[in-house]
Amino acid sequence: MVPLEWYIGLSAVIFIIGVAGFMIRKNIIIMLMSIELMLNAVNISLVAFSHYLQDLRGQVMVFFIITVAAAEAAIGLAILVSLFKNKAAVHTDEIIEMKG
Amino acid sequence: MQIGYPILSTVIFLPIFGALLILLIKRTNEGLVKWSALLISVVTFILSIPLFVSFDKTTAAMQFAETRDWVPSWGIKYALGVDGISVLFVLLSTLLTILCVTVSWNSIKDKVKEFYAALLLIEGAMVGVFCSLDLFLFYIFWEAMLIPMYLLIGVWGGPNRVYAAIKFFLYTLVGSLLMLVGIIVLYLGTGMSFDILKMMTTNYPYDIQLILFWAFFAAFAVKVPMWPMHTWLPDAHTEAPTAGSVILAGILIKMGAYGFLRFNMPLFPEAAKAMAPAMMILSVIAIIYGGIICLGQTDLKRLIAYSSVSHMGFVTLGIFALNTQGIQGGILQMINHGIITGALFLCVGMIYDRTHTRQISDYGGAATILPIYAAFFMVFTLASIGLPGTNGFVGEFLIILGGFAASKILGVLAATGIIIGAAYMLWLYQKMFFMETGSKVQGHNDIDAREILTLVPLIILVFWIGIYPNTFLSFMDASVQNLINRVNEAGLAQTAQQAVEVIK
Amino acid sequence: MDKYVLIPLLPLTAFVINIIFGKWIIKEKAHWIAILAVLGSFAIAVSAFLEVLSGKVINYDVYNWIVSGNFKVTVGFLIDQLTAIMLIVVTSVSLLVHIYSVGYMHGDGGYYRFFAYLSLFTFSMLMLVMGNNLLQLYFGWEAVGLCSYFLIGFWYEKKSAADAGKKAFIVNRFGDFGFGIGVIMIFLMLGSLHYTEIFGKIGTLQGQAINILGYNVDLITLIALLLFCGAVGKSAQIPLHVWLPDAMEGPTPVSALIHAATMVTAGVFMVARFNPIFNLSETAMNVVALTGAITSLFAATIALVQNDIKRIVAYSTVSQLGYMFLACGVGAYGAGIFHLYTHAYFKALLFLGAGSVMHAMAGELDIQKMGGLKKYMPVTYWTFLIASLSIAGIPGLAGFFSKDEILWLAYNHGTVGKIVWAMGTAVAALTAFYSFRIIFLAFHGTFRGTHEQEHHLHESPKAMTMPLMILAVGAVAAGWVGIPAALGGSNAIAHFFEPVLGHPHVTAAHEEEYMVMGISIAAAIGGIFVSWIFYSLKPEIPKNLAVKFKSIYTTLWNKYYVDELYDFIIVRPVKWTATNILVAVTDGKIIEGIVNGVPAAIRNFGERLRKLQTGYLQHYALSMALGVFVILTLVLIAKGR
Amino acid sequence: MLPKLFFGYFAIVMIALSLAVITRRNPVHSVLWMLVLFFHIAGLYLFLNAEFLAAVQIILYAGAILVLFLFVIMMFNLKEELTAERFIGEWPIGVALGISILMLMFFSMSKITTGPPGQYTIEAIKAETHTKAIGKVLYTEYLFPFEIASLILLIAIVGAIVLAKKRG
Repeated sequence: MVPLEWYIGLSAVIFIIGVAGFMIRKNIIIMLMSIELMLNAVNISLVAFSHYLQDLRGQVMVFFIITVAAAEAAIGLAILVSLFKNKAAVHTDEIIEMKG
Repeated sequence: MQIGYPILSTVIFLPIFGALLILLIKRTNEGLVKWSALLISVVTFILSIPLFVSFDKTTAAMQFAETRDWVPSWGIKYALGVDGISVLFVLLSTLLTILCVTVSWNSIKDKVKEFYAALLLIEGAMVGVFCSLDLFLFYIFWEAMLIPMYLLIGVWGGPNRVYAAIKFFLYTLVGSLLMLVGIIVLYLGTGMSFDILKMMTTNYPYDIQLILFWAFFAAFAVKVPMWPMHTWLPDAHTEAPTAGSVILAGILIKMGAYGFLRFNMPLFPEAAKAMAPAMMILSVIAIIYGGIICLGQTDLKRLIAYSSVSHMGFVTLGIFALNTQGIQGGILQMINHGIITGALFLCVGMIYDRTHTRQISDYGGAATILPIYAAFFMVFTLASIGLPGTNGFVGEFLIILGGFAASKILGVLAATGIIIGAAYMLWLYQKMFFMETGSKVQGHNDIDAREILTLVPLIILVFWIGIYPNTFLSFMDASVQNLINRVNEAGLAQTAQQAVEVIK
Repeated sequence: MDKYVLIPLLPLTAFVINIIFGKWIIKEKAHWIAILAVLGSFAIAVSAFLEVLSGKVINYDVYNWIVSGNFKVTVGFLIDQLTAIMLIVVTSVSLLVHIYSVGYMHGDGGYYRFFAYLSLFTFSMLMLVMGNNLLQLYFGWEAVGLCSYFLIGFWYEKKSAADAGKKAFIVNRFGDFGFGIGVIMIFLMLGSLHYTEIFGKIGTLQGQAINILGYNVDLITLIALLLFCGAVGKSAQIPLHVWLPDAMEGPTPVSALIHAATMVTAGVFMVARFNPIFNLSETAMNVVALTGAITSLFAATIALVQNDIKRIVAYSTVSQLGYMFLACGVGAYGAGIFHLYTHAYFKALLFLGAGSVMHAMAGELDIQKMGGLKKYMPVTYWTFLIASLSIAGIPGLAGFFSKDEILWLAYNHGTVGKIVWAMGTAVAALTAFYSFRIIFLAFHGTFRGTHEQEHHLHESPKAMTMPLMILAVGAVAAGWVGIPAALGGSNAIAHFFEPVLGHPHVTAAHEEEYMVMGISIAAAIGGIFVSWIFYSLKPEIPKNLAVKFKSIYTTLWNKYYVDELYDFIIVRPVKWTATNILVAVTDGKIIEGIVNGVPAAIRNFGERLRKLQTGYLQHYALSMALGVFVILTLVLIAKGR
Repeated sequence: MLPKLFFGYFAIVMIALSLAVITRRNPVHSVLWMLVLFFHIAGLYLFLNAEFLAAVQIILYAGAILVLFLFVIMMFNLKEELTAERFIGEWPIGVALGISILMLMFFSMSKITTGPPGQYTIEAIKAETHTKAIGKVLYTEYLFPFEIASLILLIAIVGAIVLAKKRG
């Protein structure tokens, strides 16, 4: 039997890769993908917990997360499209209107 | 004394709802906006008259009281009521609002409906401040008043309005925040209650009293404004539109002094007693400083603003003299100052509408061109310098009497303020109305019927209070006596309580 | 409601009617309302006087004016012997001045306004003298000051007039400052402001002292001197005399009524009214006597060299007021009021005569440019001459009796009395000199003005000469009620005043009184004689003297530089402080500096903080991650323990 | 031993794939690597007896979301992307922070204590079939959140249309 910690460790590593990807990439598409990565990492740990605790609630959570992820991807990409239309930019260093 | 409607709530919320109603009127229909603002303010005034007529002058208790639970879990109540100290201010507020509406009739041309809505909102909040018997409610009204006032200065003001508005806002906000801290401390100290009446009978330990006294002082002293927190006033007055100046001078700055009477003294009597000499010294500085600085002014509104500093110095001097004449004189002088300075600002607004200049040096010889206006201005000038027979005299005399009884030196120094007052007001009058006619004054019409009607009520009050002040003084008798007893006996009660505890 | 209330109320009504309707409806008929009102007041005043004469004293309250705690003041009237005589003086002079003004002010743009102010003044003055308490006195006191302000500045387009009005008001405020504090002290010490109660209780303060800045000051002396401060201001005594000569900017009838006959005498009236207080303080009495004597001499010397006819008369007023204070200071209140009463007539006459001259000269005031007016305006000349003789103290005329009474009583009042008597006698000589200087320069000799002026010369209309003649009768006969016993009279007026003002009992022999009388008569005649030599016989003498004693002459000509001194030590420093210290430094730099400094520091910090806001998405993400890291670390540390 | 080996394979591949996703210059490559990653995750779900979720993972993520990503990428100018700088200037800080947080996570992992096991044992699920079991929970206990989730999707649809629509 694989210990629970292994799953969580895997999940943590992928999560951090997602975080790092979000932080260091300039391309907004990749950043959105990094978010998906993070969500999936969380999903993995939730499913693992669900399995080990013999409780389906974790999986229900995953179900919701997938829903939200889908919605998020849709909206995020829609924003990206309209951003691209307006500014022809997909790199974060080109979008610095919030500079103080 | 049964009145069929909750009079205080009506007087507070009628203008507020009226303001919302005005916002719904179509922007282009300015006539309707003005007339409905006038109607609302007049109706409010008429509804507030029962306060004057059926007020029971024999008791110091809160009258026309209304109490409802509001947020019971936090001990917040919706409690209103007036006593002899506050009732006159309610009436003054409702009266001055009408005059503000009429004086702005032609001078406000931009964002008309927002202007009148703001004016009515201020009225509601002002009355609310004077009526609240729940500290939480009080604070809400206190702050609520700030926003429309800020807008009044910042939107309809003169060229430097934004600076003035922000200065006004920051000053008062800083003071208010300190008071908020004080309110929270009081709330905890009174057993989770915001009930002002309950606080008035609670004795707090002296150290706490002292801290709270200063916390509340910060809020009120800025409003008054006491020296040296006065520098926002000239800017705010100078930049505000006429109605804004009138409200500011007439009511808003009275709230500071009212706060002293309603909170600082009955809630922290021992601290008030201990701090009274310091307060009186600050007051006398304000009187003299505010007076002398007037002589160096070149701007009409600024001069009157600084004269307010001087006059409010008299008010606080009287209040902190802690004797009957002083406090009654102080309250009366607040009313007087509201009338006189309010009227002076109305007058200034009227001539500004014609000449569009506030520089004193641009004027001269206006008495020839605008004789009726000059006559009105003269009466208010005389009232301002405290000529017997006008209201200014009664207030100032009682204050100096009270101040002199409390401290001879300070009384004498305060009396010099009367000389200075005569000097700067007559200097102003001469520059504006006498001598050769200035080019900017030439060719203007004298004030019309609307403007005369705006000033007449104030003229009547000037002489009414001057000749028969007892109408107004009798309102305060019981409440002031009660207040003085509270201040004087608080120390005794505390010692007695400690003695009892020791025996236990 | 009874008739006494009407005495002040009638003029007040006239004022209200004229000021409200005068501009549109009444216009040129304004004088009717005003004159009728004053006439009514005069009639009632006479009837009140007769009642007082029969021994009745009227004292009652009308209503409660101010009630605050234990402080209670009413509006009420007290008519005793002192008030009664004042009522007669005020209403009669006022009536005559009203009538005179119909002619004098004819055609002026502010005709209705002028009569409205006159009515208001009459009302205020009556309130002042009739009040039965100090605060009402104070009310009248300030109100007459206000009317004086209005009337001095009546021709407000003229800068000098507007300045003079303002100066009068503010200088008076200095006196009122002391007076007001005196009122407050009296209330605090005695618990009341009503005359009867004050005089009843004042004895209890005797011997009490009050500590002021470490000095023990006798309480009664302090109160008396504070009250006297007010009198000094109102009656233009040194050092607050500066406003009265300037007040001549007003129309001449005003100068006659306010600045000669009535308002300026309010100070004397007040000191006399409070004689029970003054009597208790030797120091205060001496101060009053010496102030009066010094002012009297001081003003008389200035009057010697002035050329403006109204200013000479004004300085003569200051001088005569000094006389009245001199009398009060030596305890001769009755004599002081007697002089007040006679002075009202002959001084009003002098002013109205001067007005008549001005009327003829089209506003010219310089006596050096007049001359020989006698033949053009005989009524004016003769009445003016009578007034001058009266003021100089020629026996038989009003001025003689009152002046003589004062000098005689002063002479009998110890050392201080002797000093002030000597000064008073000197003043008598000077008075005669400068009064006749006007006569000789203006009415005798040849005309020195321009041709147009000479062409314009005419006697004044009836409305103006009538009052002159009536006043001339007063200037002659008013004194006959006070003929001293030494001259076979009964000195009726002194006895009339005795219940209120007391009467110093002089035991000296009649011979001594003849001597004093003789000296003052000699002084007066000597003054007239010298004046005749100087200005009629050998006009080159005064010019030579002016050159020879140039420094003295210029000092006198510039009125001892008092105005300049005040300007230098009070007006300028205050204005300088206002603009250069308070506006520029304290408010502008220090307070504003602190006030603006704090927000500026915050803004500065904010400016720097803003740099953190790069707008770069990843920077926010990085800081978020940093935050997560920090919080997690903290949580783990907290849990680990 | 076999499950551990199996897990080891998955773990190594998944980490490698994740790194590939965030480091590839060409977004299309990233998407493709991600696709492979998602298949692996689905596999891991199967391994954990979550057949339904595995199916959803493939259908939804691989089938829908990633396709959406691809579509969007197609709209952009890839040539420019290929020459542009991939990482921000401060990337070492990001990496360092990530590693730090990871260390913290590992450090705190030793403190995990699991609660009491629930009623859904593997046998129970197998007896009822996984889809049915999860459906039961979803439509009873989580009915309300489920409805909300559907609402969120609705809003997402509307939002996406509004945002992406050409302004006009």
